[in-house]
Amino acid sequence: MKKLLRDPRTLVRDGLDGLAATHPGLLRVEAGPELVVRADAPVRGKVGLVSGGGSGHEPLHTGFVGFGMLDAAVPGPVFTSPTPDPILEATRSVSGGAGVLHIVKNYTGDVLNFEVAADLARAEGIDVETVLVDDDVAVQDSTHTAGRRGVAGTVLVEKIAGAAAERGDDLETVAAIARGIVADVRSMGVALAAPVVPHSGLPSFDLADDEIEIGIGIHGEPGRERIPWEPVDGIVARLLQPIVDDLPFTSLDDVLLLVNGMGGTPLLELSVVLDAANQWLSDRSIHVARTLVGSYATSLDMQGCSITLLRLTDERKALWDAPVETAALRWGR
Amino acid sequence: MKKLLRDPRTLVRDGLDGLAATHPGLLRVEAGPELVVRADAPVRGKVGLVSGGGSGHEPLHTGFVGFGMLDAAVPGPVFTSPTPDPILEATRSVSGGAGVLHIVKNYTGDVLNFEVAADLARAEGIDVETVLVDDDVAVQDSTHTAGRRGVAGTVLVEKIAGAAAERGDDLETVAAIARGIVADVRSMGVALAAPVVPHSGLPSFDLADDEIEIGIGIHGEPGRERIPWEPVDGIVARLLQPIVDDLPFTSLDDVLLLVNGMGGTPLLELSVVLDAANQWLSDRSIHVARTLVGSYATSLDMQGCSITLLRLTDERKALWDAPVETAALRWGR
Amino acid sequence: MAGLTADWARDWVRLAAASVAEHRAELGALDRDIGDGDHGENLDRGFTAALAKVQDGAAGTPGAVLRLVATTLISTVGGAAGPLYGTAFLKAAEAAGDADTLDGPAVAALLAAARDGIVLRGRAEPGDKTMVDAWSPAVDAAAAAAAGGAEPAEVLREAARAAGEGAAATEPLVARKGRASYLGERAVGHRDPGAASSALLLAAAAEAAGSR
Amino acid sequence: MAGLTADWARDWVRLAAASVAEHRAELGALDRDIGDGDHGENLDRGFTAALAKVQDGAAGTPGAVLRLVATTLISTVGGAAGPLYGTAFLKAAEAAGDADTLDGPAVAALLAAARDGIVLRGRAEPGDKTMVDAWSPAVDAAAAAAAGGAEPAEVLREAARAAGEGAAATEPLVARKGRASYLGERAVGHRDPGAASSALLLAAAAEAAGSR
Ligand SMILES: Nc1ncnc2c1ncn2[C@@H]1O[C@H](COP(=O)(O)OP(=O)(O)O)[C@@H](O)[C@H]1O
Ligand SMILES: Nc1ncnc2c1ncn2[C@@H]1O[C@H](COP(=O)(O)OP(=O)(O)O)[C@@H](O)[C@H]1O
Ligand SMILES: [Mg+2]
Ligand SMILES: [Mg+2]
Ligand SMILES: [Mg+2]
Ligand SMILES: [Mg+2]
Repeated sequence: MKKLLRDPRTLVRDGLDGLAATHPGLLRVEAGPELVVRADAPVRGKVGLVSGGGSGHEPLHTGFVGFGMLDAAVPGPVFTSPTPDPILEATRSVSGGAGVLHIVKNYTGDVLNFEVAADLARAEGIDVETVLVDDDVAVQDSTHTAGRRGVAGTVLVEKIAGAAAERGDDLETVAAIARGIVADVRSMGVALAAPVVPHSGLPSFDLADDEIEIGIGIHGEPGRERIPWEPVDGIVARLLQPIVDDLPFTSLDDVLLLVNGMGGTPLLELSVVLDAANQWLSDRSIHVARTLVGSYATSLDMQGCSITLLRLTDERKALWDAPVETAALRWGR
Repeated sequence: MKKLLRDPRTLVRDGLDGLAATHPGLLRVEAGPELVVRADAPVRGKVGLVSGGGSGHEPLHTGFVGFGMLDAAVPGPVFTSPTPDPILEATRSVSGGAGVLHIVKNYTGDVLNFEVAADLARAEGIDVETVLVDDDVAVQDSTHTAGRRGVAGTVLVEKIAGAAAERGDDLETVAAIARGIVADVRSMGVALAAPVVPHSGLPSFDLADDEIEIGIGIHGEPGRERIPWEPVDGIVARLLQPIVDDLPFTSLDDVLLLVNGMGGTPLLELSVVLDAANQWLSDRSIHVARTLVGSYATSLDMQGCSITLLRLTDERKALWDAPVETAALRWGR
Repeated sequence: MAGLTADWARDWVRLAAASVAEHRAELGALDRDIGDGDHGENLDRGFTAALAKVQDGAAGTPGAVLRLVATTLISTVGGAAGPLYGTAFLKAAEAAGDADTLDGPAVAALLAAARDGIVLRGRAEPGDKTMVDAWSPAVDAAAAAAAGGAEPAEVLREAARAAGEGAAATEPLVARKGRASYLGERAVGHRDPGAASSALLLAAAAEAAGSR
Repeated sequence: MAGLTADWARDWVRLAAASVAEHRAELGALDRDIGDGDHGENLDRGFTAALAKVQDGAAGTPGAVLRLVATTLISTVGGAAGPLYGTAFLKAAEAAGDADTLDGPAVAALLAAARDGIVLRGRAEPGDKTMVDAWSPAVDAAAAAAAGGAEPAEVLREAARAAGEGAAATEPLVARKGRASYLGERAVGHRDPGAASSALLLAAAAEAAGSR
C-alpha cells in the first residue's frame, strides 16, 4: 500500500491535526474523545447540529463544521462508526439551550451508537432529535431490512438544516426541514476502482481493467452490478434513471444536482459528469436550479463518483444560498 | 483506460461545459477559440489577468477565473500549451484599458505561444506584461537551460496578483507584485502513481507497488529519484528540505504553506501531509502564517502531492486575505 | 459443583479476549466478504479494553464484572457490534443482579436477557443473518439444559454448541439487517461475522466455567 | 531542371502531412520517453490543417504557400513545436519573398532563414538536444551543395540526409532546452522528437522536389 500517511493507526488523528491547523478560526479539534467542534460553540439559543460516522469520507463530516452548517462532527475510525462517548461529548459541547439535532447516515453502527448517545444526552436534560439520511437508491428498501444507506445526500441535509439553525429556527422546525430533505433527496454511485483500506493495504474489491461497478456505497462495499466500462453518458444514465424513477422526479421539477467525487477522481472528470448529467436532465425537462461539483463524500481513494438530486422549493433554495463558512463549503462570507 | 469521459478528443470541451453550467454568474466559456472569461469582463480601468496552459491541471487555471483572481484562462489540449490565437482573444476580452498581465508557467511551449500572442496584442495597442512562474525546485536551474517548471506556486501568483489588480493597482505594480511572488515561492512534488493520459490510455511512467517518485512535475514527467515508499514524515522532509535550502527560507520567516493534491489523492491524506509539514517547519522555527490544502494544480489522476512555500510580507498577507470568488477558491464574499 | 462467580466472569473475559485476538483476521475476512472488514478489529479493540478493566478484580459479583464489560464495549467497539454486544452484556448484568454465584437456571436467564437486549437494540429477527441467529438457538439450548437440571458449565456448553451451529446455519441466508443486507443474494454462501463471533464468545464462557 | 514552384511547396506540405501521420505514434513514443508524448499528435493536427489550407491552390508562389503553412501551424499545433515550426516557415516564406521559382541557392537561403527563426524563438544552441540539431547540419549541407552548383532537389536531399544524421546524433546528448531538460542525465540514449520530426519534414521537401 502506498499512501501519504504515518501509520494507519494514527491516520484519523493526524488528519484532524492537519484540519485544525488549517482552520484555527473556524473550528477546534478535541482530543479526549476526538471531536471537531465549531470555534464558537455552543452558540447560545441556536439549535446545535451534530453529525459523524466512520472516517475516510473527508471532507464529510469534519470539513462541514462551521458557520451555517455543523456545530460538531464526530469522526470514528476509518469506515467504523464512533462510539457513543464522543457523540455524547459533542452533543454537550454544542448544546446552547435550544436542543441538538443528530444527523445520522443510515448504517446500523451509526444508528445504534447515535441512539445510545442520544439516550444518554436526554438523560442529562438535552433535547435531542435524530434525522436518519438514507438517500442511496442502489439499495433495496423495505421495512424488514436495514434500509438504504446514507451517502452524499447527507451534505445537502447538513447545509440546509445548518442554514435553518443559523437563522434561528427551533429544534422541531430544523428537524422537520432536515426530514423534508431526506424525503426528497436521492443518490447513486459508480466505482472505477475500489478504495485501498489503510489497515489491510488491500483494495476492498477487485475490478478488472475494463470493468466498473454500479451502485457502490462509500465504505468500499461492492455495488449492485459490474459492467464493462462505457462512455460517461451511459454511466450517467445508469445512475440518474433509478434516482429519477425512485422519488419520482418529474418534468418541470426544480432540482439541486450534486456530482460528488469519490476521492481518487479529479475535478476535470467530475465536470464532464456534470455536463452529461445536465444533458440527461434537460432532455427530460428537469430543471437544474442549483449545482455543486466536487469531492465531498468520499471513500478514501476510490475512483468514481455519485450523483445526487434534491427536489427544491423556494425555501430550500434560500437556505442553500444562505452564507456558509466551513473548511469545505464556503460562500456568502 | 477507465475514466469518466465521453471521448478523449472532447474531454476538455466537455469539462468546460460542465464548469460553465456550474458557475453561470461567475464566468462564461467561449467556443471559438475556447476560453474561460470572467462574466463581467472587461472590467473598465482594471488590469486584466490572463493565464493558461495545457489542460489536465484543473482547477488550475479555469477554476480561478472570477472576482479577485483571473479575468480569463486559456485551456489548451491536455498537457499541451494553447496556441497564440485563444491567448490573443483572451487578452482582447479582458482588456479594460489598464493593460493585461500574462501569467505563464515556465514551459517552452507555454512561453513561446504566450510570447507570440503578447506580440500580436501589443501590435493591436494592448499593453501586455508577462510573468513567468518557475517555482519547481526539483529541476536544476541555469541560464543555459529551459529553467525550472512552473507548478502549484502559480495558484499563489494568480491569487495575490489578482487581488492587487482588483484593488486598482496599475499594470507595472501588479506585474512587480507577481514577480516578487515568483522570486519568493518554491515547490516540490511526489507521485505515488503516475497519471493515465486519456489519449494513450497508459500511465505516463511506471512505479512498482512499493515505489514513489520524488520531484515529479505536473505533466506526467518522471521525477528526479525513485525510492521505496516511506512514512509521510520522510516524504515531507524530502520535499521541504530542497525548498527551504533553495530560497533559502530561514528561521522566523512568515510563510504561506500550500499542500496541493495531484488529482488522485484524497483530502484525508493531504491533511496528514499538512500536519507533517507543520511539524517539520515548526521544528525549524519557520512560521506558517497562512495555509491552503486541497487539489488545486493537478496532473489528471496522478496520486501524490506537492508542497509550496511562499515567504510572506504584510502586503502579501493582506492580498491573500482579500476577497476572492472563483469556482475553486472563495472567501470574503 | 458450585455456581459461577465473579472469577468465572473474569475468566470469560480473558478467554474471550484471547479467542477474539486469535480469530481476529478470520472475523475480519468474514466481514470483508459481506460487510466492511472491521469486525475482528473492532472486537479485538473492545475485549482488550474490557480485559484491562476487569483485571484488577475490584468487581465482586458476576453482574458487576459483566456491567464493566458492557460499558467498556459500548465505549470502545463502535460499529454495529459495539452497541449490540454492549447491550447484551448490560442486560446480562441486570439479569445477574447482585448475586455472588449463578446456578444453571440463572445462567440460562442471563443468556436470554443478553439475547433480548440484542433484539431490542437491533430489531433483527431470527433468520435475518445476524448474531441473533447464534444467540437464539443458544438461549433455547441453555434453557432446555437448565430445565433438565444441568450444572452451569453444562448449560454454557450446550449454548456454545447451539451457537456454533446457528452461526454455520447463517451461510445460506440472505441478510435483512446490517451491512450484508445491501448485497441481496450476493450474501448467500457467506457466514455472518457477528454470528461467528457470538459463537466464539459463548465457547469462551463455557471454557471459563469448565476449567473451575 | 527548373526551380521549385508553388506546386513544389504544396507537394511538400502533402508529403509532410502524410509522413507525420505515418510516424505519429513513433514521434509520440520518442516524446513520451523524454517529454510529454504529444509531439506526434501536435504535428499531425497542424499538418492536417495546413494541408487543408494550401490545397485549394490559391497561393501562387512558394513564399505564399509557406506563409499559409506558418500561420496555420502557429494556430493549430500549440506546445513548443507550434511556435518553433511556425516561425521557421514564416522566416522561410520571408526568404522566398514573392519569387515564382526557387533555385539552389534560394532553397539553401530559405532553409537557413528557417533555422534562424527557430533559434530566434527558442534560443537553443547546437548540442542542446533540440530540433536545432537537425536543422543546423541541414543548413550547412544545403549551403555546401548550393555553393557547388547543385539543383534544388539535390540541395534538399543533402539537407534531409544531414538532418537525419543530426537527429540520430542527439541520442547521446543531455538536453538543455525543452521538457527533456528536466531529466538531466536521464535524457541520454533517447533521440529528440523535434529533431526526428525535422528530419521527416526535410525528407518530405526533398521528395517533393525529386518527384517533379
Ligand atoms: N440489526 C442488527 N441486529 C443484530 N445484529 C446485527 C444487526 N446489524 C448488524 N448486526 C451484526 O453486526 C455484525 C457486524 O458488526 P461490525 O462489523 O462490528 O459492525 P459494522 O457493520 O458497523 O462494521 C454483523 O455480522 C451482524 O451479526
Ligand atoms: N527552446 C527550444 N528550441 C528549439 N527546439 C525546442 C526548444 N524547446 C523544445 N524544442 C523542440 O520541441 C520538441 C517538443 O515539441 P512538442 O512535444 O510538440 O512540445 P511540448 O514540449 O510543449 O510538448 C522537442 O523535441 C525539441 O526538439
Ligand atoms: Mg464498520
Ligand atoms: Mg506538450
Ligand atoms: Mg464491519
Ligand atoms: Mg511534447
